[in-house]
Amino acid sequence: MAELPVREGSVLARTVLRVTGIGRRYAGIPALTGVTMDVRAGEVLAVVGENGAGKSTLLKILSGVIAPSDGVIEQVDANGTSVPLQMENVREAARAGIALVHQELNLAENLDVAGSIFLGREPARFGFLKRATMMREAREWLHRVGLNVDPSTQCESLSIAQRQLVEIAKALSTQAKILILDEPTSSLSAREAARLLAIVKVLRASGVAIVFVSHHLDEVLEIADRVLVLRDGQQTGILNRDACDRATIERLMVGREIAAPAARVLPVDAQVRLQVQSLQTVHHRRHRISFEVRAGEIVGLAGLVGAGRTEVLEAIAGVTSSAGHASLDGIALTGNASQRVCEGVALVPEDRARNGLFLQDSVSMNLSLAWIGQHRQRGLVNRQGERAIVNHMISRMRVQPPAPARRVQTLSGGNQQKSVIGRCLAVNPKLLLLDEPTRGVDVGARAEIHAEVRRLADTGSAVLFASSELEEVLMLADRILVMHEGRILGEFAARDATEVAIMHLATGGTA
Amino acid sequence: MKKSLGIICLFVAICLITAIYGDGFLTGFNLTNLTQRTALFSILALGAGVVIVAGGIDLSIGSVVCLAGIMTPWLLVEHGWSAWAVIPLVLAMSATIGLFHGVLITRLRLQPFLVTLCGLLLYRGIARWMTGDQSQGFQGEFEDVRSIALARFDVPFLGDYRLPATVIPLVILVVLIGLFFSRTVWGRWLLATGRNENAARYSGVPTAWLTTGAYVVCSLLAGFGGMLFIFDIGSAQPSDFGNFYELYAIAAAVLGGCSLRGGDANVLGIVVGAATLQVLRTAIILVGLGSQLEFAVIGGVLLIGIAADELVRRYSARRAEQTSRMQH
Amino acid sequence: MKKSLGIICLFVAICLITAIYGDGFLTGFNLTNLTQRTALFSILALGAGVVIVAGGIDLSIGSVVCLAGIMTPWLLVEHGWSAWAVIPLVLAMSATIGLFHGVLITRLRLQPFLVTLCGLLLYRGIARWMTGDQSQGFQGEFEDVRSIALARFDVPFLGDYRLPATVIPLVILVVLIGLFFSRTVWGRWLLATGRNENAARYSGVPTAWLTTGAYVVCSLLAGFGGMLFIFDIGSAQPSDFGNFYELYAIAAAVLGGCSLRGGDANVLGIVVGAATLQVLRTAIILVGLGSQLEFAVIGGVLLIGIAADELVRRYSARRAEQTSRMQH
Amino acid sequence: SQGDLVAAQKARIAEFAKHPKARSHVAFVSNGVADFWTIAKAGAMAAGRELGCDVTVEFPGGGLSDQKRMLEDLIIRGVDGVSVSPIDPTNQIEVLQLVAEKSLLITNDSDAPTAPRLCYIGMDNYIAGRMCGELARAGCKGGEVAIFIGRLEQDNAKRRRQGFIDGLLGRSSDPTRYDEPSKVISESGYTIVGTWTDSFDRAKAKANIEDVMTKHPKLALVTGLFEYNSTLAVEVFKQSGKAGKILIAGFDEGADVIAGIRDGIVLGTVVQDPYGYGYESVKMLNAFTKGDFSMVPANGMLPISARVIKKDNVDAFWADLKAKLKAGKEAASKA
Ligand SMILES: Nc1ncnc2c1ncn2[C@@H]1O[C@H](COP(=O)(O)OP(=O)(O)OP(=O)(O)O)[C@@H](O)[C@H]1O
Ligand SMILES: Nc1ncnc2c1ncn2[C@@H]1O[C@H](COP(=O)(O)OP(=O)(O)OP(=O)(O)O)[C@@H](O)[C@H]1O
Ligand SMILES: [Mg+2]
Ligand SMILES: [Mg+2]
Repeated sequence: MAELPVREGSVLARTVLRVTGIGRRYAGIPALTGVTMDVRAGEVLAVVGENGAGKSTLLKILSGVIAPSDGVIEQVDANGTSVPLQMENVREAARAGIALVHQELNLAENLDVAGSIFLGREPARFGFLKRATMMREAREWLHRVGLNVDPSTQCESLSIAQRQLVEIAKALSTQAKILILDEPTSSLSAREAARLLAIVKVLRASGVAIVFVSHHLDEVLEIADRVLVLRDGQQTGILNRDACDRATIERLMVGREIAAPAARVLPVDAQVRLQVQSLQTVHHRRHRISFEVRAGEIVGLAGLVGAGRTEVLEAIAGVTSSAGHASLDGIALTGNASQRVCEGVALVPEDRARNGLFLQDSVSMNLSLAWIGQHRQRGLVNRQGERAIVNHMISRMRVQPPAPARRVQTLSGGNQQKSVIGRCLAVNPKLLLLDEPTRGVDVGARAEIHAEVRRLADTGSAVLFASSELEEVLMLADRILVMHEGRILGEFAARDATEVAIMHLATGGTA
Repeated sequence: MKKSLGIICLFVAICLITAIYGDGFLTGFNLTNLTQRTALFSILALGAGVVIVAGGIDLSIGSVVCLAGIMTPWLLVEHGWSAWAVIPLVLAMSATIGLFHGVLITRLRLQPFLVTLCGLLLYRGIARWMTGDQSQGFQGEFEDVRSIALARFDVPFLGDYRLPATVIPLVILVVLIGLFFSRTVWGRWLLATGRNENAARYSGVPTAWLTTGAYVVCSLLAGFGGMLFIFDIGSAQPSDFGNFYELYAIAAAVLGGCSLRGGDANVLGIVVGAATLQVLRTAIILVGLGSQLEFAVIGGVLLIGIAADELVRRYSARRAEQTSRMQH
Repeated sequence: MKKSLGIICLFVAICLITAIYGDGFLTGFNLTNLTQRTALFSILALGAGVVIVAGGIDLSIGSVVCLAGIMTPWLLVEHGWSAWAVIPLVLAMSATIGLFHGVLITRLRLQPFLVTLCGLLLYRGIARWMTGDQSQGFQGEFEDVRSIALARFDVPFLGDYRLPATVIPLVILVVLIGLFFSRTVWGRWLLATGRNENAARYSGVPTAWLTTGAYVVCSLLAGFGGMLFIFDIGSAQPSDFGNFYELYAIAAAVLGGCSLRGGDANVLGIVVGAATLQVLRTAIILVGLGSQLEFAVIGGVLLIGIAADELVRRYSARRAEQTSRMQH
Repeated sequence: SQGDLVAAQKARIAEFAKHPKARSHVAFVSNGVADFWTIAKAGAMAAGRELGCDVTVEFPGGGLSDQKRMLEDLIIRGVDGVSVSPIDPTNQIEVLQLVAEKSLLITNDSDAPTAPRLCYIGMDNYIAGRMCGELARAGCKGGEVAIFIGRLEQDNAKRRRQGFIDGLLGRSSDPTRYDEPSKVISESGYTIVGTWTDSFDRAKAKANIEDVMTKHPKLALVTGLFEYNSTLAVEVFKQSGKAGKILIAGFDEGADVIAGIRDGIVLGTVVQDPYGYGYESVKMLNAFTKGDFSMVPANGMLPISARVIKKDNVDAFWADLKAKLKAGKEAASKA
């Protein structure tokens, strides 16, 4: 069946890559088994599955980052003849016209944006860089992905979302025949994400084969021509576009229904827990921010990339310097991050690889780091308690696989995120700050994380979170603050908020 | 334990070879000497290890050994101070040096390599200037104070092996540092800081304090070690006392399994690493190779040792992979 | 340029102070000597810089200087070989040493610190063993070969300042390495590799080759430098020739703005860094401070210099922030 | 105590008289690594070959602690006698006592009068320094003088420097006198502008000479009290066109210094007899193991005096040294 060209829109969808029985084991334990599929030109193949289902593993194999333990990958040319690919490394894959955008960011931060885009493929004559050409072309690609920075900016000074866009520009600029995107939208806000989807559509129309991973089923439903569903490393089905609907995909993915969140009832006049007055952050000194969060309240910060939400959260947590005044339960928050943690503040950082995780250490160490400080007994670690809380958090957060001794590096992206959130929830903070809490987390797990956050709020803690997904903001927040270029432009109660109204403010419109 | 298997094998192999091809390796006198030297260098290496765990490096160890070691007889003999004043003073000075490094590194965010390299030059320079380049020694006196390093205890059933007194502080330190890393919150946090300072800071670990503390401990142990060294040797020249000791200390720590990327602690491994270096140096004389070859042999054996360790590790990983694949 | 402003200021300040308080700083003779020494140490520091940019470290520089430097007269004088054979051979040997380091580091994935520390011991050991600890020199012969390092050129309008020949290879190296990092694709790749090896590898950069290349260049320059040193000095003793030169080289590179994190290249800064160290050493004699103070003064001045640099940088960052705020 | 240890060693030698050792094993330990010591090694090896005994020679490269370690390890190897050049005699009593306890101890090059050593083989560095100073005084009638020396910590270096100063200034002979290295001494027409050390870094030693020439453009004479200091002075003066203009009073027998004497740019040099130190040490220790104590003079010092080499005796000296070195090397390679 795969031999037959499939008509799809105006382009002939021809198979370019055939994958048969691909599997991968880590230290003997299978992460992926028996995936058989084909990748077709002019088609978007979405890969979906829960956290740890094996999506990234599959994509890394396709792009030569890791080698498969079993199976074959064949490249199929225009005549239908197939050549087995020996993809030992990335360069082989690049030669075969395959480009990958990694789930985790991978930029050499000392290079400028143009240098990062063209790293490994710089326009050159006799080894000498053609700088002007590079800048010009880089500017074009940046324009295409909608990133409005100068190509000579150092990557160091870009925000996460901007870096993600640079990575996307980099992949696009290879003009690959097969473009593989691992959760490209997870750190983008709605506007950039929409722009990316538009680009993907254009590429598809021009005959590029695209493999796309996302936990946002709306996106998947919007652009996918076919959907490959993985569960526990096994392929549970390939759905054609017409057979795709949310319920089917979710059933194949999870094997159970996802519970809808119960409605929350807020106490009417709870006391103010977090009070922020005239906060000035380093990169937005012009504006002063004031707001408050009450006990049991969940407040969401909405805004576009670079609106300054991360800075506000980090300033409250004390990890970056700021001017102004913040107090918790009437006691001023001064001092550095560690003092604030003692006073009951916890932060889930935006950049988990850099600021959240100890990648070479165990899940247990990552989960218990803050807890052991809070429950120390004359300076000693309460080791029994530690074991108990780790097991408790693993099951509460549904970290997969539930092995406390596993190195966090070997967990899938979503499970890494759960470990960071677990660490903060374990200490029952009085004020929980979350920055993009469910980045890279699957639908089911997201609901569970939301439930956990709500449970914390129900015990009287204050929660302040930032998210670039309006959907999440609307789902989780009791009250929404909209930020634009370092200012709070408006405020909504959750029940009054609409996506349109929020977007209007977030883009600088007036209330 | 598993992490230090490689270095333990290397250690045992060197001991065996020396015992077979050399003279008198297994005599009580030699084993006593080796114990003493291992204890002295281990104390430095433990300090180096603590800083390495914290993700830093301390190149000033040798110079702190020199300054502390030179100051002790200088104050006792030249200036006639009492030992009760000198020992606390020298230790306090060493700790202050560490504090100074720590503050420059954590507050001013200077590079540890550069700060401690300046320290390497500075403290030796101070020692040379203070003493006018004169060697300092106890001139046969202060037997009581020197017995801190020179006392030997008889051990039943071990023939003429006599346990050097320096083993006492070593054992105390190994136990304390071992417990620190495995049982205390700050030990855990120091490990975390070494692994990913940002992540540690974001989760509320007082990274600046801990890192500073690590430098204080390192310099303190270097100063303490320097004092024991001079008690042991009796005199020293400011221009070469302790030269390259930082490299021996760091090498012992790294051999013992502390990666320079930070976050790996292996206290027993450090001691075995220090012992390996000392046995190697002795082996060269006992086997009769000639002192010219000392450097070449130590360098060569270490290189072969670490390369073999890595190859064995890979091979066994591959074996494990294969057997588990067959089971599936 | 902006990055090296701090070190340039430090350099100018030291020169000024020495010119004011010392004797004869501005004589042609002194400036000629300083140029020569700066050129010699800069060549080592450039090599150290390349490895540091690649995110590594090379502690064996001093020992390679020793081995290459000792081998040259040993082969020429003791064994009577021709200079046409000796020079290529010694350079080839140095490059091979670098290749060896590179392969161990990239293929076996051993830690650079450990590998080159073993190298530090090994190559000096080989030099000592080869020569039986006998110092090697040209015994007044080979004037023609030695003129590679000893020739001086008259410069119009500069009085009795005479340009040392070693400036020629230095300038060539600075231009080549400068162009390499700023203009060539491989230079960029090396920069990327140094900062984030994974990112570079995922982009298809042959990181293993580049890193190996960096170690080859470093050892090659160390060997070349060693040869120039011995041409300049005339004789050397294997047990101490080149001791601690790796620290001087690394310090010059780091002072010049190459962070040990890797990925920062600043070729001119390296040369200024090396010059600063040399002027400092001379300043001690010209100002008449006495050799004992050398270490203390160099260490102290460097420490103050880097701390001041950091403080000024912070202060100006804050100023820039404030002015930009006012404009808004 | 001291006397007991000496007596005990003598008793052991008396014991050897009854049961002479068939093939003895003796050790020679230097105070550092230098050409001086390789010549001594040649002497020790040559003696070992002649007398049919095993000789181990060790050069401690890392100062006092290294020397201590090597002595301890040699004891473990069970050597019959040790000749050592103690780096810091006043402070090394314990380890020297240990050697005396377990083996037979003599000293060479620098003495340890308070240690239980049976004999000292060598010369007085103060006297050798004086010889060098007098050589300079004879060749240079006043002006600025600079002293270069590897390091000043060790006892023999201090004595040599003091001897040079006293000899140059024509002072009375008093080995206990001490002039601070940092002080400028102006006396009887000479100005000693300073003493510079280099910790054995030759590039630094060369830079020292150059920088002192910059600071003191009117230098009349320099002395290099360690071998390479003199060699480098020759080197630097040739390179900067000062050869013959600034005079050199040399120490030890560097090849360039010898050539400099022939060319007349070096006044002369004071040479010790390291070969003799090595040779006589081994010979004496070997005699001990046969129960023969007769080589030791009554005052416990076997003098091996220094000599001044000038233009008239330089060629004979050089030829003799070459021959000795060759013989020593052959002995070492056959051992
Ligand atoms: N280096 C490794 N060593 C051991 N196990 C690994 C390693 N890398 C991945 N795994 C395991 O492989 C499985 C699949 O991981 P993968 O990253 O492919 O998941 P994913 O579908 O991309 O999940 P997510 O949505 O969270 O990104 C996981 O169980 C993970 O723990
Ligand atoms: N280190 C930095 N250097 C320079 N500018 C910075 C730096 N960090 C942040 N900024 C700028 O500050 C602004 C606010 O950034 P912040 O990360 O707080 O925004 P955000 O609303 O959280 O958006 P994002 O979704 O990108 O995280 C952005 O314009 C960003 O470019
Ligand atoms: Mg993934
Ligand atoms: Mg953000």
